[in-house]
Amino acid sequence: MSTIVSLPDQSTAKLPAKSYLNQEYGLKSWLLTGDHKRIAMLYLFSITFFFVIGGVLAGLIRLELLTPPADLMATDTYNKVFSMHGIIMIFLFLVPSVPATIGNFLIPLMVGARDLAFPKINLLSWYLYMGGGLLVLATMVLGGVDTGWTFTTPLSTHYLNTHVVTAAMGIFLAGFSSIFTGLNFIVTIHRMRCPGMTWFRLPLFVWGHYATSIIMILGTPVLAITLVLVALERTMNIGVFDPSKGGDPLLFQHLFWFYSHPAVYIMILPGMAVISEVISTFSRKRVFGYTAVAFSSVAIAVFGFLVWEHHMFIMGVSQYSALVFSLLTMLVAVPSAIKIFNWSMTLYKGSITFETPMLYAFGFIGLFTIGGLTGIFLATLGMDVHLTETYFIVAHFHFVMVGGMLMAYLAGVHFWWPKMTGRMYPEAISKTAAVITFIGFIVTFFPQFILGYLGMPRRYAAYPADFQVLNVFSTAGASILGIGYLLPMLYLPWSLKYGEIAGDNPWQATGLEWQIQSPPLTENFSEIPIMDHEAYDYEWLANKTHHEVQTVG
Amino acid sequence: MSHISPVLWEFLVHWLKNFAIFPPEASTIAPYADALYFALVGMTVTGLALVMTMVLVFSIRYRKERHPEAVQIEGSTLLEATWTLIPLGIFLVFFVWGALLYFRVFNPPPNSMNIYVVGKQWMWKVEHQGGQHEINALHIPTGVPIQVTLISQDVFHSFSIPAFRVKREAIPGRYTTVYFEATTPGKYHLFCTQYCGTNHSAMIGWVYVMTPADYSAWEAGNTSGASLAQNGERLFASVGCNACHNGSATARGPNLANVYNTRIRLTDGSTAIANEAYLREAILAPSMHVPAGYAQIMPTYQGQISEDGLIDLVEYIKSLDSNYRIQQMLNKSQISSAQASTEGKTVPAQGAAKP
Amino acid sequence: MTEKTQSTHQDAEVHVVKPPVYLAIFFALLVLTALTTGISFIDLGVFNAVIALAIACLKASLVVLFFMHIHYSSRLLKLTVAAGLFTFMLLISLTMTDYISRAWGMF
Amino acid sequence: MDSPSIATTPHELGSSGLPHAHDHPAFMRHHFEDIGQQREAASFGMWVFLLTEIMFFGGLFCAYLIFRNWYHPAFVAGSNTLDITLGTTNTAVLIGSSFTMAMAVYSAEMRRKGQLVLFLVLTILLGGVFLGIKAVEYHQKYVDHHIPGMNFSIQEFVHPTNPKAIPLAPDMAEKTQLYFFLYFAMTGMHALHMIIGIGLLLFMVARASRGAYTAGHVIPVENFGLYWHFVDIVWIFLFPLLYLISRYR
Ligand code: HEA
Ligand code: HEA
Ligand code: HEC
Ligand code: CUA
Ligand SMILES: [Cu+2]
Repeated sequence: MSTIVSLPDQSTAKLPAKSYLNQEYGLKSWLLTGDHKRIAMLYLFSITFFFVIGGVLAGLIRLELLTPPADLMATDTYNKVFSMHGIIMIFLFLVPSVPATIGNFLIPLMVGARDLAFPKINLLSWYLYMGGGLLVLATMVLGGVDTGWTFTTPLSTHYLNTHVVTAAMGIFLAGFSSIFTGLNFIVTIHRMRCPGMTWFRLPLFVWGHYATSIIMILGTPVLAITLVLVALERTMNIGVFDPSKGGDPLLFQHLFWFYSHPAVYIMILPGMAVISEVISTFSRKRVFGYTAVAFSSVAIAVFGFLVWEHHMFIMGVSQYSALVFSLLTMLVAVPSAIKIFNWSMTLYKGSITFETPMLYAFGFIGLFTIGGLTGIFLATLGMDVHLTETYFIVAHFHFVMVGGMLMAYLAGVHFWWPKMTGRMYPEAISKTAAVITFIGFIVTFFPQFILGYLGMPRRYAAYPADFQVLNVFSTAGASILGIGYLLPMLYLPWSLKYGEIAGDNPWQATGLEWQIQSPPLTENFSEIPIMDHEAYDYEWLANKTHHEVQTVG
Repeated sequence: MSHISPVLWEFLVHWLKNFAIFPPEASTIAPYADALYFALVGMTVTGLALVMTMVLVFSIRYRKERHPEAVQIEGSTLLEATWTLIPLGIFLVFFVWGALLYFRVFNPPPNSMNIYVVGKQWMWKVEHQGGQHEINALHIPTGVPIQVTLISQDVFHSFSIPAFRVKREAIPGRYTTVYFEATTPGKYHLFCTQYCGTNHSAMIGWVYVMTPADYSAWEAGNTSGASLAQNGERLFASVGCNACHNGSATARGPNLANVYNTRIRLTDGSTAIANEAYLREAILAPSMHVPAGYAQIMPTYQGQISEDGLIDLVEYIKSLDSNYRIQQMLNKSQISSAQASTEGKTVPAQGAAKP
Repeated sequence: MTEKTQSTHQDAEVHVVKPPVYLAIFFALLVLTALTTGISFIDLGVFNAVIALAIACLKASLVVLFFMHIHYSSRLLKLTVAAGLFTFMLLISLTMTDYISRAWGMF
Repeated sequence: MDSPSIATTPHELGSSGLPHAHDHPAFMRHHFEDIGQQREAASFGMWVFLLTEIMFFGGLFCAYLIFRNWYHPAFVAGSNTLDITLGTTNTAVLIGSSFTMAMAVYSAEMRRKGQLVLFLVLTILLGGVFLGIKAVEYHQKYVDHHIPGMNFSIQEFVHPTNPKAIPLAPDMAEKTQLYFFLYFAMTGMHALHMIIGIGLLLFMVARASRGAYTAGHVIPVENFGLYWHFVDIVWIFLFPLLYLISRYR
C-alpha cells in the first residue's frame, strides 16, 4: 500500500506566491470577506468549535450511562446535556458541516465560476450561523434547555421552565443561515456554470449539493415558522399545540418533521457527494452509472419530503395515513441503495489506492449501509412499534449521521485539505486515525442496537441494571472514538506549517478545482475555463500534454 | 479466577448476571415481532455482506499494484434496474409484513378486557374495571386479550412493555389503545419511552403477568370496593349530570342508556359512533357533536373533571349499555376458562422474570 | 468568451411590460375583489369557500404572471414557481391524509 | 457607465453583446461574466427566496385549515367580528400598491428618474394606508377583548350583543381564541413583511432620487417588486380565508 498516486514532481512543488490565503491580511479582511473560500474557512473553524462542544457533551452522556443510576449528574442535568448535544450536533454541526465548508469552497471551483452568485449573502449566512450559535451557547450558559432536539409539544410549550425560546431562536437563525447557503448554491449551479459545463458534465459533488439545497430552501422555512409558533405559544399562552385549549400536539409533530425528516437528507446528501468524488479519484475511474447517481440525489431530495410521518407512527396518527407513509419511506430508501451499489461497482476494474480519504469512504459505505438498512426496520410499521424511542433509534441515526456523514466529512476534509491549504496532511497518522475512528464507532454504537431491541428507552439518565454491560461497551467505544476525532484536530493544524507541500493536483484528480493552483487565487481562475470533457475523464487527464495549471507569481 | 482476584470475580459474575442480548418473549405478539425482526436482520446481513464482498473483492483484485491501468466503464442499465428493483421488492415485502403486524397491535379484538392507564408526569396510573388502582404496576392474567386504553393528563408519554413488543403513546386529550395477550407469567419492565421532562427515566414500573387463578386472587384482594362504573355513577350524581340525563321523557339531555357503541345522528346531519372517545368529548366539548333533536345547552366540564373521573364516567355510561354488560360477563368467564386451560402447566409466577 | 456567453445566457432577454398591461391587470384585480366580496354576502354553503378560493387563485395567478413577469420569463423561473406550489401542496395534502382518515370508522 | 457599448434600452441589456468583459458598468459585480448573467442570477435568487417565503406561510395555512374544519362554528363567529368593509378596502389598497410598484419597475426600466421616485413614494403611501387600516382593525380587537394571550374574553360569543349572531356554547367559544390567534399570526406576519418592505422602499427612494436605478441598474427595483407582489399575494389569500369564507354556518 504505497501512499499517493504518481505525484507530479512533488519535490519541486512550492506554494504559490499569491493565493486567497495571503491576498489580504488581518482579522478584518477575514470577517468582511466576500470570498467563498475564506467564508468556507470561517465555517470550518466555527463548526469544529461546536463539534468539540457537542462531543464533550456526548462524552458526558456516555460517562453518565456507565452505571445504571443517575449518579454523575441529576436527571434534569442529563436531560439538558443530551438536548444540547442533539441541538448543537444537528443544527450547528452536521447540517452546515459539508455544505457550508467543503461545498462553499468547492462549488464555484467545480462549476468554473469566480465566486458564488451572492457573496454578501454568503457572508451574511455565516453571521446568522454565528448568531444562532451564540444564542445556543447563551442558552447553555443561562442554564440550558431540556426539550430534546425535537421540542415535543406540549412539553416544550407549557411544561418546562428552561430557556426554550432562546434555543428556538438560535435554531431559527441557524436555519436562515442554511436557507441562504442553499439559495446561493442553487443560483450558482443554475446560473454560473462556465462555458461547456453542461448539467451532465457537473461533478456528482455538485449534483449532491444541488439536491441538498432544494431541501434547505423548501424545508427550513417550515421549521422556522414552527419554532415561531412554539415561542409565541410559550410566551403568550396560546394553545395551537395544546389539546386542553383545543389545539393539536400532532400538528406540531407534522410541521416539525416536515422539515426534520428532509433535514436528515440535508445531513447525508453532501456526504454522499463527497464519497462520489473520493471513490472515483482513488479507483481512477468514472463513477459507475453517473446519471443514476446524479438522479438518485434529486430523487432522495424530492421523495424525502413525502415520508415525514414515519417519526409519528405510534403517536396517534391515523393508521391509514401511517400506511401511506410507511410505503413512501420504503420508496425513498431505494435511491440510497442505488448509490451504494454504484459506488461499489466503481471499484470494479479500477486501479485502487488506499489513501486516508478512501479509508473513510470505505467506512462510510459499510456504516451507512448498516444505518440505512436499520432505517428499514423503523419504516416497517409493526417493527417500529417495538423499536421506536429506544436505543435502536439512537444507534440508527448515529450510524447514518456519525458513521455516514461524519466519516464523509472527514474524508472530504482530508481529500481537499491540500487544495484548501496547499499542504498535505501526515499520511501514516491520518490512516491510523481513520482506523481508530472506525473501530471506536462500531464499539460505541453497535451495542446500542441490541440495547434497543432489549427495550432500553432513549433519553434515560438512569436505567435498569440489565442493560449495563452493553452500556459499558458503548462508553468504552466512545473513548476510542474521541481519540479518533482528536487526532485530526491535532495533526491538521500541525500540517498547516509542517505538512509536505502538496502541489496543484496531488491526487491526479480530474475536477476543475484540481487544475488550478493550490491554494487557489482569490478569483479562482485567472481566465474562466472552458469545459471540454466529461466529469471524471481520466483519459483526458492522461492525455493532457502540458500542464495547464494557472499559477500566478 | 475466583482465587486470583475475588473482586474481579464478583465483578464478572455481576456482569454476566446482568447481561442480556435478547428480551423475553411474553405475549402472543412477541413471536410475530421477533420473526419480522429476524427477517429484517437477515436482510441487513445479506445486504451488508453483498456490499462488503463487492468492496473487499474489488479492493484486493483491482488494487493499483495488481491492476495499474483502470478500465473505464460507463455503467449498465441492466445492473441499475437490478439493484433498483430487487431492493424495492424486498422493502415492499417488509412494508406489507410490517403493516399486518401494526394493525394487529393497534386493533384489539372486540372481546378484550379493557384496562385504563393514565400517564402523568411522572407515573403511570392503572385502573382496572373492578376498581383496582395501581401506580407504576400492572397486573394481568395470561391467556386473555387485553386492551389498554391510554390517555395522558399532561404531556406525551409512551407506554412500553418490551417483553410484549408493544408500545403506544399516551397523548393528552385523546384515548389511544394498544392490545396484547400475555403468555408467560413473570415480572417484566414497564417503561415510559417518550421524553416527558425531568423524571422521564423514573417513570418506570413492572408488569406482573399471572396465571388466571393468581390474577383472580389478586383482583379480589386489591379491589377498592367500587368498580369504575360504580365510581362513575357516584360522580354522575355529584357533578350534576343526572339533572339533565335522568332518562325521563322530560329530561333536557338525551337518555344515556344504550348509547354506547351506537351510531348517533347529529344536528348537522352526519353520524358518529358513540365510542369511548366520543363519550369523553361529549363531556368536555359538548358542542362538538350535538345529537339531533337537542339544543346545545350542556355545559363543558373541561378542567373540572380529572382524567380518572372521566374514565369513571365513561365506564358508567358504558355500563348503562346492556350489550356491554354481557360482554363484561363473558370476559370474566374468559379469564376462568383461560385458567382452566392453563391449569395443568401453571408456571411459578417468577418463572421468566428478571429481577 | 463572447460566443459562450451568448450560448449560455441567450435567454437573458428582458421583457419590459408596458403600462397598459399593468393597468388592465390592476382593474381586473379590483373587479375580482369586488366580486369575491359581493359573493360572500350570499350564503352558498361550501361553495362560498370554493368560489372565494378560486377567485383568490385567479388573482394570485394574474399577479404572478403579469406583475411578476412570469408570463414573460424563462422556463426555469416558471418551474421555480411550480416547485414552490408543489411543495406547498405536499405539506397541506400529506398532512391532511392524517387528519382526514384519523376519524375513519368513527363518523 | 457612460461607455457607449452599454445597452441603452433595457431590452438590449440582457442580451449582452458586450465586446469585452472590462467594459462592464460600475454596478456589475466582478465575479459575474456579464450583466445578463448577473441579472438572471439576481432574479432567480429572488424567486428562490420567495419559495422559502411560500413555505414559511405554509405552516400557518396548514394550521388554519385544520382548525377551521374542527371548530367551524368558532371560526364563523370569529370571522363575523371582522369588518368586511375595511378588509375589502385594504385589499384594494394593497392591489393598488402592487400596481404602483409595477409601474415603478417600468419607470426604472425606462430610466425615468422622476417617475420612478413618484411611484415608489406612492407605493409607500399605499402601504402606509394599508398598515393604518390594519392598525384600526387591531385596535378594534383590543377594545373588544379579542387579542389572545392579552385580554381575551369569550363574552361576546356566549352572549352576543348583536341579536343576529348565534350564541356559542362556552366550550366552542373558547375555540375562537384559536381563530384570533391565527388571525393575528397570519396578518401579523404579513404586516411584518409590509413593514420590512416599507423600510426598504424608503431606502430605495433615497437612492433613486440620486439616480441609482435609472442608469441601467434596475435589478434592485425589480427584485423588490417581486417581494412586494409576493406580499400582496399572501394578502390575496388571507383576505378570503379570514374575512369571507366563514361567514355562514
Ligand atoms: C443522516 C441522517 C439520516 C438518514 C440518511 C436516515 C435514513 C433513513 N432513516 Fe432515519 N433517522 C435519523 C437520521 C437519518 N435517517 C434520525 C436523526 C432519526 C431520529 C430522530 C429522533 O427521533 O430524534 C431517524 C429516525 C428514523 C425513523 C423514525 C423512528 C421512530 O422515531 O420511530 C425512521 C422510520 O422510518 C427512519 C427511517 C429511515 C430510512 C428508511 C432511511 C433511508 O433513507 C435509508 C436508506 C439507505 C439504505 C436502505 C442503505 C443502502 C441500501 C443497500 C446497500 C441495499 C441493501 C441490499 C439489499 C436489501 C438487497 N429513521
Ligand atoms: C451529528 C450528530 C451527532 C454526532 C456527531 C453525535 C456523536 C455522538 N453521540 Fe449523539 N446524538 C445526536 C447526534 C449526534 N451525536 C442526536 C441528534 C441525539 C438525540 C438527542 C435527543 O435525544 O434529543 C444524540 C443522542 C445521543 C445519545 C443518546 C442520549 C439519550 O437518548 O439518552 C448518546 C448516547 O450514547 C449519544 C452518544 C454520542 C457519542 C458517543 C458520539 C460520538 O460520536 C462523539 C465523539 C466525539 C467526541 C468525543 C468529540 C471529539 C473529541 C474531543 C474534542 C476530545 C475531548 C473529548 C472528551 C474528553 C470527551 N448521542
Ligand atoms: C344542563 C344539562 C346537562 C348537564 C348538567 C349534563 N348534560 Fe350531557 N347533555 C345534555 C344535552 C342537552 C345533550 C345533547 C346536546 C349536546 O351534546 O350538547 C347532552 C349530551 C350528552 C352526551 C352525548 C349523548 C349522545 O347521545 O350523544 C353525553 C355522553 C353526556 N351528555 C354526558 C354527560 C355527563 C357525563 C354529564 C355530567 C358530567 C352531563 N352530560 C351533564 C345536557 C346536560
Ligand atoms: Cu413519561 Cu417519559
Ligand atoms: Cu425520518
